[in-house]
Parts: sequence; C-alpha cells; structure tokens
Amino acid sequence: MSGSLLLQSVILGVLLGGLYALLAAGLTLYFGIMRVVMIAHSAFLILAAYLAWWFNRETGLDPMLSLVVTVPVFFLAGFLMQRLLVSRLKPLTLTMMSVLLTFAIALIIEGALGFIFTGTQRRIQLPYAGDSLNVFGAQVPVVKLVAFVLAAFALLSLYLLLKYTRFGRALRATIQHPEAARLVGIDTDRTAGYGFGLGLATAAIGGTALSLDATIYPSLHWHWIGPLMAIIVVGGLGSIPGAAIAAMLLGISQSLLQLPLGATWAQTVFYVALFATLMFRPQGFFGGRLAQRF
Amino acid sequence: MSAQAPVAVASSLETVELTKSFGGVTAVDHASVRFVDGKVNGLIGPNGSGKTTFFNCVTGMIKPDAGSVAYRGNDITRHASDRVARAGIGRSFQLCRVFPRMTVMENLLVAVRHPSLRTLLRSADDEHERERARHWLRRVGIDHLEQAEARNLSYGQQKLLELAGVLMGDPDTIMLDEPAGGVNPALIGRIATLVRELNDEGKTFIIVEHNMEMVMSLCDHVVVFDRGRPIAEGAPSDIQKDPRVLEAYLGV
Amino acid sequence: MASESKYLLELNDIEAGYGRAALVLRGLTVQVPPATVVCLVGPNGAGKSTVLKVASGMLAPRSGSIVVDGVDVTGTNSQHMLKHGLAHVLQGHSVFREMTVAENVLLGAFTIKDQKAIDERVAFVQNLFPIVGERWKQLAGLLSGGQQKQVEFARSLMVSPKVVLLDEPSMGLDPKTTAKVFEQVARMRDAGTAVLLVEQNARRALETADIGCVLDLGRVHISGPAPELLADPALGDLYLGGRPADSAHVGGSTAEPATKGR
Amino acid sequence: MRNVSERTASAALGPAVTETVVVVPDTPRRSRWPRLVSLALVVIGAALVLSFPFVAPNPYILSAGVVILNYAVLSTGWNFMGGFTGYISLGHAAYFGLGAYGTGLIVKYLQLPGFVAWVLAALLVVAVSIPVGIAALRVRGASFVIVSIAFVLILLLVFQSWREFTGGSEGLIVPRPFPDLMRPEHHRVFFYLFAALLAAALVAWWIIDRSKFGTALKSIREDEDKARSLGVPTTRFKLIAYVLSALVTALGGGLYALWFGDLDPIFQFSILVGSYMVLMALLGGVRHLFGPLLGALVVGIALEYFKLEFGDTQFHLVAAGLLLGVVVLFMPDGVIPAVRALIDRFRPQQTSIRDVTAAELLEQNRAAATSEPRAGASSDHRAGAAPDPHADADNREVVR
Amino acid sequence: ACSGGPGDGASADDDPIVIGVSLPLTGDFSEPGKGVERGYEAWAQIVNEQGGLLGRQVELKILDDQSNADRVVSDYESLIAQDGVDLVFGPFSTRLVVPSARVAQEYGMLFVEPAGAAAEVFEQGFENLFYAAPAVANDHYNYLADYLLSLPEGERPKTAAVASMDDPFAQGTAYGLRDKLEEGGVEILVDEVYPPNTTDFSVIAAKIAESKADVVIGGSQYQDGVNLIIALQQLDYQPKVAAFSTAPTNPEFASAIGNQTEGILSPTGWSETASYPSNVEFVEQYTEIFGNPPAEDEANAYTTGQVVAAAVEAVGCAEQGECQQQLIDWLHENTVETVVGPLSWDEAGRPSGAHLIQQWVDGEIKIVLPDDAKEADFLIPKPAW
Ligand SMILES: Nc1ncnc2c1ncn2[C@@H]1O[C@H](COP(=O)(O)OP(=O)(O)OP(=O)(O)O)[C@@H](O)[C@H]1O
Ligand SMILES: Nc1ncnc2c1ncn2[C@@H]1O[C@H](COP(=O)(O)OP(=O)(O)OP(=O)(O)O)[C@@H](O)[C@H]1O
Ligand SMILES: [Mg+2]
Ligand SMILES: [Mg+2]
Repeated sequence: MSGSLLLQSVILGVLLGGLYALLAAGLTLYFGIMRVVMIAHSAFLILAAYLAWWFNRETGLDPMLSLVVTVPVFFLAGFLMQRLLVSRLKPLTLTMMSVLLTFAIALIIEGALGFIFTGTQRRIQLPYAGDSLNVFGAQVPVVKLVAFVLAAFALLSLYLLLKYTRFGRALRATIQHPEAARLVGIDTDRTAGYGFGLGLATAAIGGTALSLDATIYPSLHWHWIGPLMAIIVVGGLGSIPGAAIAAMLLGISQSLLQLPLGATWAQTVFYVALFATLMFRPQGFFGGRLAQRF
Repeated sequence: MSAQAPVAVASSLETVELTKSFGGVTAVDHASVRFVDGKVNGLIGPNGSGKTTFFNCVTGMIKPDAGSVAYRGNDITRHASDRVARAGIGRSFQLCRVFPRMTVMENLLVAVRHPSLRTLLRSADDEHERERARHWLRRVGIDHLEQAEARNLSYGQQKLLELAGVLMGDPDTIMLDEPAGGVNPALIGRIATLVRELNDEGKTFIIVEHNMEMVMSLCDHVVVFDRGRPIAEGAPSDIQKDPRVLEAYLGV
Repeated sequence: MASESKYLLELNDIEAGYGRAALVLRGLTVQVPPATVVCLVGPNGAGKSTVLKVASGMLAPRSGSIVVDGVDVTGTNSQHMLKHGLAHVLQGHSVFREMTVAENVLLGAFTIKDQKAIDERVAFVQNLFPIVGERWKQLAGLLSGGQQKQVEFARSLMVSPKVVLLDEPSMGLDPKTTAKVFEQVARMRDAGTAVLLVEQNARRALETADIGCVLDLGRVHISGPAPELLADPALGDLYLGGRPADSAHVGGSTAEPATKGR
Repeated sequence: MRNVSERTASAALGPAVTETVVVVPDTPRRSRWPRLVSLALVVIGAALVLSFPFVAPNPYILSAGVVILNYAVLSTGWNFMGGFTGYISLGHAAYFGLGAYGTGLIVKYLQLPGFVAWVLAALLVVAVSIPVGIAALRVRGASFVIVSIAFVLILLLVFQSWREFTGGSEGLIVPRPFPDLMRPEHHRVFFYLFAALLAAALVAWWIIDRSKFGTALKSIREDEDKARSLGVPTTRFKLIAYVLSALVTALGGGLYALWFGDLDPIFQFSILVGSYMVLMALLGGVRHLFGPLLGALVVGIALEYFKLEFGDTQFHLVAAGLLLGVVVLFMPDGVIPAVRALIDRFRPQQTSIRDVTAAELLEQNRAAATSEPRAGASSDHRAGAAPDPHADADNREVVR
Repeated sequence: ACSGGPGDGASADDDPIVIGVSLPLTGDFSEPGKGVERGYEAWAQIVNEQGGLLGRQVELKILDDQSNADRVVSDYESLIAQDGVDLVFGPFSTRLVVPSARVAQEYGMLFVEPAGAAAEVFEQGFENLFYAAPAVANDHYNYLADYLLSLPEGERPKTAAVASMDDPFAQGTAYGLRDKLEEGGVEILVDEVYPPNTTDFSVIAAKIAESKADVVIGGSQYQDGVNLIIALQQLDYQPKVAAFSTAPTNPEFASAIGNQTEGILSPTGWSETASYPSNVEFVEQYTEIFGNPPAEDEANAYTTGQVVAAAVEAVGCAEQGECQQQLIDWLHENTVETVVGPLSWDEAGRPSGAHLIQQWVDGEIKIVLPDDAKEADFLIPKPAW
C-alpha cells in the first residue's frame, strides 16, 4: 500500500482519536475521580447526537448551535442524576452498584430514543458533508476536522478546570473521604453534583461532534462504550492526559490496522491493548494511580 | 546487625538483608533481624521507620526488593501472603481491618489453616468451629457482639475482633501491628495478659507498638528500628538505656 | 448574645444513636469553656467518638442541643461547622489518600482566601512536622500510619478555630511525636481555643487536660479537674489502665459496668 | 454478659474490661427460617415447575417457560461468581455464547451427537475460562467489570468477523438433537432438561454457600487482602468460583443452542443478556440460593409480557431499565432480604433480638448468682457508680 | 401495530382471515422493515376493498422482532401457537427468514417471504418456503454484468472494488456481480466486508479511493450505502461505474447524499412503471393510500400477498392444518401473476427470473437494462459526485 494511503489513514486516525479522547475524558472523570463506572456515558453521547440531529432537522440550522442548549441541559441532568440517584448508593458498594444503576439509565435512554425516533439509522445532512481539504495529497474531511477541533477545545478546558481550580481539588477530596471533606468546609453534595454535571457536559459536546459525521441509531452506544472503557483503563483510570494519549494512540492504530485487517478485526486493538495493560500494568500506562484497587 | 543477639536461641523468624524501597524512600534497608522462638518480641521505632513495611515484606503482602526471610529454618521469601499465613504466621493490621458486612461470628469463621477439599466443603457453621470462635471472642471480651455486624463496632472493638480473627487461624507466630492503638487502657491490660497466656501456651509474638509501658512490661526481647534498619536490640531494660534509642525514638 | 455565654462549646443532654439501633448517648452534657482542654476518656464503644460526631454535626442528635460560642448550631450540616468556628479531627485515618500531602494540607485551609496567611501556616506546620515538608509532593496514602496522622493533624492546624475536637490524636504516633502533639494542644489552649480531646492514652492526656470526663454507658459518668481524676486510684484501674499488679483484685469489680448494660 | 466477664476475670485475665453493651444492631440477622418451612417451599416449587408443561395452555407458553428456565440457569451460574466474591461480571453472556457456539460448531464440524458436543463444549469453555479468569481476576471492582464487558465485546467481534468458521453475522444453525419431535414435544423435553440443569446448579451453589469455602469466598467480597492474610488462597478460590460460574453458564448456553437451533452472534454475545443475568440475580438477592431463580421468574415473565404488549416498540428496554434502576436504588440486596426485613419488622421486634438476649440474661443471672457478692461489693467500691435504673433503661433499649 | 383477532384457527365464514407477520420495525433493518410493513398493509387494504379472500376480510397481526433471530422465532411461535393465525407472511432480511421458516415448517405452515433472497435460504431443505421476487440475490446484477462485459475494449472497465455488508442478501447481490466480472477478466482490487452495525467507513473508502478502481460495487442495505458514498465523496474518488444494492431505490437516498446521485446504479426486482395489470393497480392504489408511490420493499411485500392470495383462492381454504399443505403443493405446481410479472418456483422455492437494472438519470431513477424494458440510456462513465 502506498505512502499516501498511510498518510490518509493516519490523518483519519488522528481525527478519530480526538473524538475518542474527549469521550474517554468524561468517562475517566466519573470513574477515576468519582468511583462511578458510567456505563450510560455513551448513551448520553448518542442522546446528544440525536438532539443535534433533531435540532438540525427541525430548524435547519447548523447542529453545533444545539450546544447552546444541550451543554447546560446535560450539566443540569448530571447534577440531578448525582444528587437524586447516585448519591443514594451505599458508599461500601458504590462502584459496583453504580455500574448497574448507570447501565439501567443507558437502557432507558436507548429505549426512549427508539421509542421517540424509532430504530431507524439517522444522519445529519450537512451541505459540507462531502467537502474536504487537501493536505499533501491526503484528504481531510471538513466535518471530521470541525469535530476534532470541538473535541480538543472541550478537552483542554476540562483538564485545566480540574487541575488548576479549587473545585478540582474539592471534587477529589469529596470522593476520597466525604466526612473529612465536609469537615474542612467543602460542600460535598454540590461538589459531587457539579462533577457529574461536568462529565455529562462533555458527553453533550462529544455527541454533537459525533453527530456531524456519523450515522446514529439508539443502540449505537454499545458500539462506543467498549473502546472507551478500554481507553480509560489503558490510560490509567482518573488520568485525563492518560485518557487523551491512549485515545490518540488507539485511534491511530485502529485506523492503520483497518488497512490490513479490515474494519471489524481492527476494533480488537482496543481490547488487546486492554488485556495487555491488565497483564503488565494494571494501574494503566499513563499515570492513573492505584487503579487496581477500584 | 548491632547489639549482640542472645546466644543459642531457636530463631522463629529471621530476615537477612531485607530491603524494600518505594521510589526515593527506602522503607526497609538491609534489615537483618532474628526473632526468638517462643518469646514475646517487640519491634519499635519512630514513625516511618519501616515497621509496617517490614511486616508486609515478611508476610508477603508486598514483595521485598532484596534479602530473604526464613521461618523456622525454611525460606519464605516472596511467598504469597496466604501461603505465609498457612505456614503459621498470623498478623493484624495497623489500621485494623475486618469484614465490614459480615457478623462478628462470620468474621471469625473465615480463617483457613488447612485448605483441604474436605475441610473446605465441610459446613462452615458446624458447632465445633462456632464454639472455638466463641472461645476466642470471650478471651478478647467481645462475645456479647457475636451477631453484630462488624462495621457497626467502635474502633477499639474492631481491633479486638481482628485479633480474635487472627487467633482463629491458630497461628504459631503472631505479628501484631499496634494492637494497643486506640484501645482503652484497661483493655490493653487485658490484651497484654492474653498475649502472656498464649505465649505460655507456646505461641511466639512479634509486636509493633508505640505504647512503651506495654512494650516494656510485656516483651522479652525488643528490636528497635530506625530508617528501615535495626539500630539496637536486646532486653527491654537495656533498650531503654540505649542512647541511640533514646535519641531516635523516645526523645530526650 | 454570643458574648455572655461562658462556654465556647456546649452539648446539652444529648441523646444520639445510629440508625434504628439503640441509643449510644443517653442524656449527655459536656461544656467546654474558652482556653480549656476537656478530655473525654472511657472504654471502647463508650460513645466518645459519637460525642464528637454529634458536636460537629456529622451525626444528628435525637434530642438535646449543641451550642458553639453562644450560637445554637443543632442540626447544622458538618460542612458549615468550620464557619461557626468548630474543627474536628477524625479518629482513625482521614487523609485524602490519593492526593498529595500538599493538597491535603492546603485543603485544610479550604475556607481561607488570604494566600499570605496560608503560606505562613504551611511554613509553620512544615517545621512542626518535618515529614510534611519532606513528603510535600507525595501521595498521602503512601505514608506510614503515624505519618498520615501527622498530616491530618497538620491539616487541622491550617485554620485557627474557636473550638477544636480531637479524636485520639496520638494514636499510632511515636512518643516523640506524641509529645509534640500534646504540646500543640497546650498551645491551642493558651491561644484561647476550647479543645475537646478524646484519648485512650488517658494518663498522658489528663496530664495536659484541665478537666477530665469519664464517659460510660453514654453518659458523663464522672467529671472533675484532670489532676483529681488522675489521683483517683479506682478510676485509674478502671479507665486509665492500672499496673498489672493491681489487676487481680480489680478484675471482678470492673466487670460491673458491663453488666449494667443489660 | 456478667458471668462471662466474671469467668474471664476470675480466670485471672488481669484487669478485665469495662465494656458498654451494644445492642445487636437490628439489621435482622439471617433469621434462620424453620427448616420445615423452607423445605416445604422447595418441594412445592419443584412440583410446580415439573407440572408446568402439562398445565401450559399452548406450545408458545411452554417455550416461554423454557426461556425463563434458561435465564434462571444463567443467572444462577452468574451468581457463583457475583454472589460469593462480589466480582460483578457484566460480560457473562460471553460464556453463554461460547457454550452455545461451542456446541453448534462441534456438531457442525465433528458431526458428533448434540449432547456429546454439549458436554465437550462445556469442557472447552472451562479450558478457556481459566486463562481468561487468571487475566481478569488480576483486577478488582470496576476494572473487573470493564474487563468482563470487553471480553464479551471481543467475542462478539471475533464471532462476527470470522465468517469462514463461525458463519459470521449470518449466524450458525444447530441441527436438532431430536429431529423427529414435533415442536411442542421438543419444548417439553428441553423444559425438563433445563429444569434438571437448574437443579444441579442450585445444589452446587447450596453446598458451597454453607461450606467453609463459601465463607472464604464471601470474605473475599469484603476485603480481599485481609482474607489473604488469614490464609485464604484468594487467587485460587476466585478462579475456582469463576470457572464454576463459566461452566454453569456455558452448559446453559449449550442447551439453549440445542433447543433453539439458530445462533446469532449479536444475541449470543450481547451485553444485554449478560446484564439480564445480573439484574435477575440482584432482583432476587445475590446472597440467597433461590435469588436468581426468583429474579429470572419475575424478569423473564416481565420481558415476555413487554414483548407481547409493546411488541413493536423499544418500550421493553425502558421497562427493563426502570426495573434494574429501582432494584439497585431501593433494594440492592434483593427481594428476598427486603421481604424478610419486612416480616421481621411486623413480627414483634424484640423476638429477633430478645430470644438471644433473654437466653443470655438467664444464663448470666444463673452463673452470676455465684459471684454476686463480689460484684456487689465492687459496685459500691467504685466511685460514682452508675445508678441502677440503667439496667432497666438498657433493657428497654434492647427490646426497642 | 395491528389488532390481533382471538382467532383459534377455526374459520367460520364471517370471521376474518388473520395473517401473522413479524417484522424488524426497530433495530438494524427497521428502514426496509417499515417498507415491507407498508406493502403488507396496502395489500390487505386493497384485498379487503375487493371483498377479501374467500369472501372473508383479511386482518394482519404484525409483531416487531427488532432484527433479532431469537425474537423472530418466538414471534412466529406466538403467532402460530398462541394466536392461532390462519396464515403467515415472511419477515424481512435473510438472516431472519431461515429461523422463522423453520418454525413455520415445524407447524406445517405455508411460508411465502419477500426478502430471503440469499443462496443458503434455499439450501435448508424447506418445502414450505417461497421467495416472492423475480430472482435470488446472486442473479440481481446479471443484466449489468453482461452489459459491462459486452462493452468494446476501450470502454470496458478493467478494475473493480467491492465493499459489502456482512449480510447474506447484500453480499449475495454484490458477489454475484463481482464473480461474473471476475470471470469476464475484470480485476478485483478491493474486497471488503463490514458488519451490519458499522458506521465509520472512512478507511474502507480510503482503500477504495486508493485503488482508483473503475467500478465500485456496494453490497448495501440503506444507511451503510449512504455512508460509504459520502465517505467516498469526502475522499474525492470518482469511479466509472457505481452500483449499490437497495440503497439507491430508497426515497430519501438523493437528499441523504447531497443529491449527487447522477449515474448511480441499482438492481430492482420491480419497476413502478412496469405494465403488468396488477402493478398498475398496485401503484395507483398505494399512492392513493400513502400519498407517495411505493418502493421495492413495498412491492415485494405486496407480491407476497398476491402469491398467498392466489393459492388461497385456488385451493379454497385458509386455516392451519392440512389446508396449508394443499396451498404449498399448489404453489409448487403453478405460476402466479404478480406486480413483478409471472412467478414460478423450483422445489426449493427459488424463483426463476432476473432483476432489472436502474440508474439515476437527470435526478430520477430509471430502468436502463435490459434494453426491452429500458426507460433511459445507460450512462457511462458515471458523472462525478
Ligand atoms: N455507624 C454505626 N452504626 C451503628 N452503631 C455504631 C456505629 N458507630 C458506632 N456504633 C456503636 O456506638 C457505640 C459507640 O461508638 P463510638 O465509636 O462512639 O465508641 P468510642 O467511644 O469512640 O470507642 P473507641 O474508643 O473504640 O473509638 C459502640 O458501641 C458502637 O458499636
Ligand atoms: N506503598 C508505599 N509507597 C511509598 N512509600 C511507602 C509505601 N509504604 C510505606 N512507604 C514509606 O516507607 C516508610 C516506612 O513506612 P512504614 O509504614 O513501614 O512505617 P512504620 O514504621 O510502620 O511507621 P508507623 O509507626 O507510623 O506505622 C515511610 O516513610 C512511608 O512513607
Ligand atoms: Mg506502621
Ligand atoms: Mg472512637
């Protein structure tokens, strides 16, 4: 196969990786920082994508404008979800039960989507859907590029927020020892709620980005959750940079592997990476502490 | 190794050049120690001097970087902790650990000494086992809590429960990490007496403790750690006088 | 109204318990004047920690009132207690295991905005407990038991509240450090703070404390000036741990309170 | 209490302790139901199951019964791992699929009779589950969940893509073991086969549950390292539980393949099936022998019902989701414990505690009588002894 | 969907003939599934307006199988055993036809189906199964293959790229063309298969674009076809010939790919404009009912109805039991006039015809092959998209 084909698929891989990175960031946020396995993350992703699609179909405006609504709505949804549901789980069994709880939420979302929009595959019809820029012989689809930029931007701001604000610190403290956190004056309830809201906000952005250049159907989220889970384990639970790096690497290797192996086999790269990680470095390859303990 | 070890005593547990470091910190630093069989051995030292890490290396909770551990003549270096336990070394934890959602009784029924298929498939709650459990609960003095869930006990009560749990596995050598921490003085006295009795019954003890009265009144032989290596050992009375110990540990 | 109250912390006949289980505290009253260390001693499970939990709003009492510096704070959520000037150092281990020592200590000053004040405090705790400085960037969860206790204590020193609740601060500390901690407690007192101290290392604690309270069966059982309690032989054997010599004759008697329970 | 302290004290245990009494927390102790009652229940249940094929109005209902039994087998299988060790596998459908496909492929390629293939496949799955278990059990909690999900997704990919061998998305057709049976008979036969399999699984679970092995597994659920330090060979035990669990699930899958005949990777390796196993087990109560069975009944019937009622909508997903959510939030320990708690609440509270304490009190007083004077003496010798009313006060506490 | 009668097989002359169907109204195949549903409903309505079958009204009972094999089986099981429907119609997509045909067989029911075109359907030894369309999947492109290979040296394509969904029907069609071209000396540069749930086609597209093949063959259902075409457009790949199964006949197709449809080819078993009497009637009545003309899925469903109806009228019975065997036997012996022309079947249920080839010309899809049926001239090379 020629160099240009390689270049082409590397570019496609990077663009894909960017999206993975954002989506994984959300997951790792709940997971590493809040001990919650958010199976429903990718379901919310698809939900956001559907909203973008619906918005575009109803108004004919660019789907990205739907962010103005979806991001705050999702943030609120996350907040409520944490306050009303997740916070009810017993700390002793939080991680395990959260898996099932969020799983249930995923099912409900999938069902509701199928209920409202039917199982039909949907795809936003953008005027510039087919356009692409030519970068030394390789084609860079415009929609993918837009999605990538959106993802990168969101990811960066999330990272800065958690790393450099009192909020980030308070959030982690809240999870690790609620009583103690309260005693130093942290409003643990609100903090945890915000944390969850953030996670869902990323889902809103990711979903919109996704909707620009992909077909969506209600059960699509199963398609995403696996790779995302793999990414955050490889990246080291709780480490956003880790997730981002892992996402990039896996995204690129996936699209490269598709050349020799074909679409389906190429997906296995995620799981191979996952098992390799468990075997050699259960706490993940990039940061991510004490992962095996959770 | 400093301070000449007492001559001609069977060594129950012996480490040679045991070393464990975490990143920059060398928690245990070429520690060669021998604990005397059938005696109550004390292990003291300032915070962070490596006592718990030493325990962990010996009991296989973590793998030492270098050095060896021998128990009653046979090498147990890097053996998994369950194997060490079945070899007859029981241990308690500094931050005491119990099975929170099991009742006190169930907590005791966990210990496994001889995992043969027969014993394993035998009904867990056969009277004999339960009787043994009650016996130990009585001896640590929390038998009235038999049916309480472990997580509802107060800190001290949990410590006692943990002790009883260890004893259920009927170990020959018992390593206790701060048994008196957070336990009320009267109870400390009781634990001390219990240790004495068990020692008379032939059990060997290795006790990490910051409570000097307890150490001095209880131990026959004391090893002092500082910065991951033994700096002195001998009879409590001598230890108390040892200038290095005064300086490094007791202060003034 | 705050001014004329002569106590900084008042717990007025508190009844408290966990879930639907039986009461742990049965009409307990404790009052702590300014610049005083009150020490709670008592057997395991007597309810000492529970007292502190109630005082800091972690556990809502079934009846009774909690007054901090004249303000009735009964039913206030523990996260607001610091605003009312009350700090609580938990028993056992409450460091944020997966955060660095630095983050732990700085969280102690979560409510403080003034960066300069924070820096001074940090410098202070760092030379009080060298380990805090040495391991500044390391995960607190990886410290030794005693070191973690030191970090916790350091964290609580980041603010200077009116009332401090200490739950077994010396647990797991070596003699040297223990001395330091009690020294600090004394300093707090001298700075006018009201300290409610729970200790199992009772003799040592009572030497520092002004007033001692013996807690048993969820009530204050005996209370008085610390030195007197120290002097009382029976008490010594019962709660402060007598020398093994005495044990024989105390044995019977000490079984008594337990039987009271049933 | 008293006599005990006395005894220990007089056993010269040094300064005995002053212990506050703790009332047994009223989280009702696994209240031993009278042997007979439970036995009767079991017999009745068995009778009902066995008579079902004759009361079933039509073959469709019967086939629904088979499906439910199959679910019961699966979630009981899951419970060997999830219930004892607390390792929640959302990917257990993997073993269901492997069992099914294994059977089908063996029949297809080795032309062996169906039930021989079934057994062989189960053994193969055991062989597979060992390395997988070793890898997956290196991590705990949520990481394990992720791995389990990943595992089933991998298999889905493999069985979809490896068309030459597995038939890919077109699926695999498993010839009927009894070609000449008409459909209704076919259902009836398999109903009993599944029932037998279920019974076997239940017995195995029961034996483990009451064995020391079982206690060890439960301790792993609580605190793995601690269990280890008490001599429990956790790695080995976990693996045994995992493999057992895989085996039962695979047997269920294989039987399903022989019964159903058409294997489709998307269904055989779906997370949904795996999650149904968990849902059922949770719903019934993971710590109870019949929990999963009960759960399977409820969920299975619910699913069939939704399918008929809301056949042409996705509503069944919403319903399943709501069900799972409610269970997790409001009775995470399952129906059985919830019901028992309820019963214990209605039956006068003290019994659950008093029959213990009363007995103790009696015993104590008797024994105490001997050492009365000493105790008496002591009480006044003690400064500021607590006034006597306490005793009653506390008795009330005990009773409340 | 539709209300099910309590029908217990017994047929008093007044009560309706209940016909059970299971269709993928949700899931991977919901799009074509809905088409089939419309077709069946149109058929039922038209029949009833004309006085029903054997003087009895017909009534459909439709369940959703979400494109799941396990669901489709239990659906037919409940329809036949529980609801005791009098007749069954086939489901959509080959994957579901085989299991459901077996259920029907084991209850001895006649099973006419609109979608199971792939070869293996007819290799299961079903005697009760009939495919209600002119040709099996592999023969769909016959006319196109012959035409391309008959072109003069210069214009004849030399290379081809194939991408097909891992679905028996779609694959059948694509591979039929692929194999014939290969025999004809055309070199196959790319041969990709993707699972039904694939959404990202960028890399497959990249490969095809890289190969610069003259012909691109898409073994597609609907959405995957659209995605593949968009991905190819993004990479600015311009083939001489582009043939996709099913997708291009879908009403939404044009807008979905940004109306750059010119020259795209697709086989069809049915033509809106075909002059068979029943077809004219079908098209106008359907348009009347649904406000827009039918597409191929609808037509296939309608055909199914016609076939069963013919048998029922001829044999004069419609209930479970021996009647079904009579229906089966009659269909094996006779030819049925349908909207896709006369149909007859071999013992395995294979129809013996070929599909027409359609092409998008001037923004409309027109029949271009075979010559005798053509509405427009074959457009080659295909204009850029
Ligand atoms: N979360 C809980 N749920 C139920 N009961 C509890 C809980 N925590 C403590 N208890 C019970 O309340 C009583 C008092 O507990 P508390 O922790 O206050 O004792 P303590 O005096 O602090 O003992 P220690 O000196 O061992 O810390 C104990 O008997 C204990 O069993
Ligand atoms: N997992 C770990 N990672 C990094 N450093 C560690 C780890 N465990 C222990 N240490 C370091 O090793 C040193 C010894 O710790 P250890 O717990 O053995 O001390 P210790 O003697 O038990 O102290 P204490 O009396 O306070 O319990 C400490 O400085 C601690 O910070
Ligand atoms: Mg230690
Ligand atoms: Mg306490």
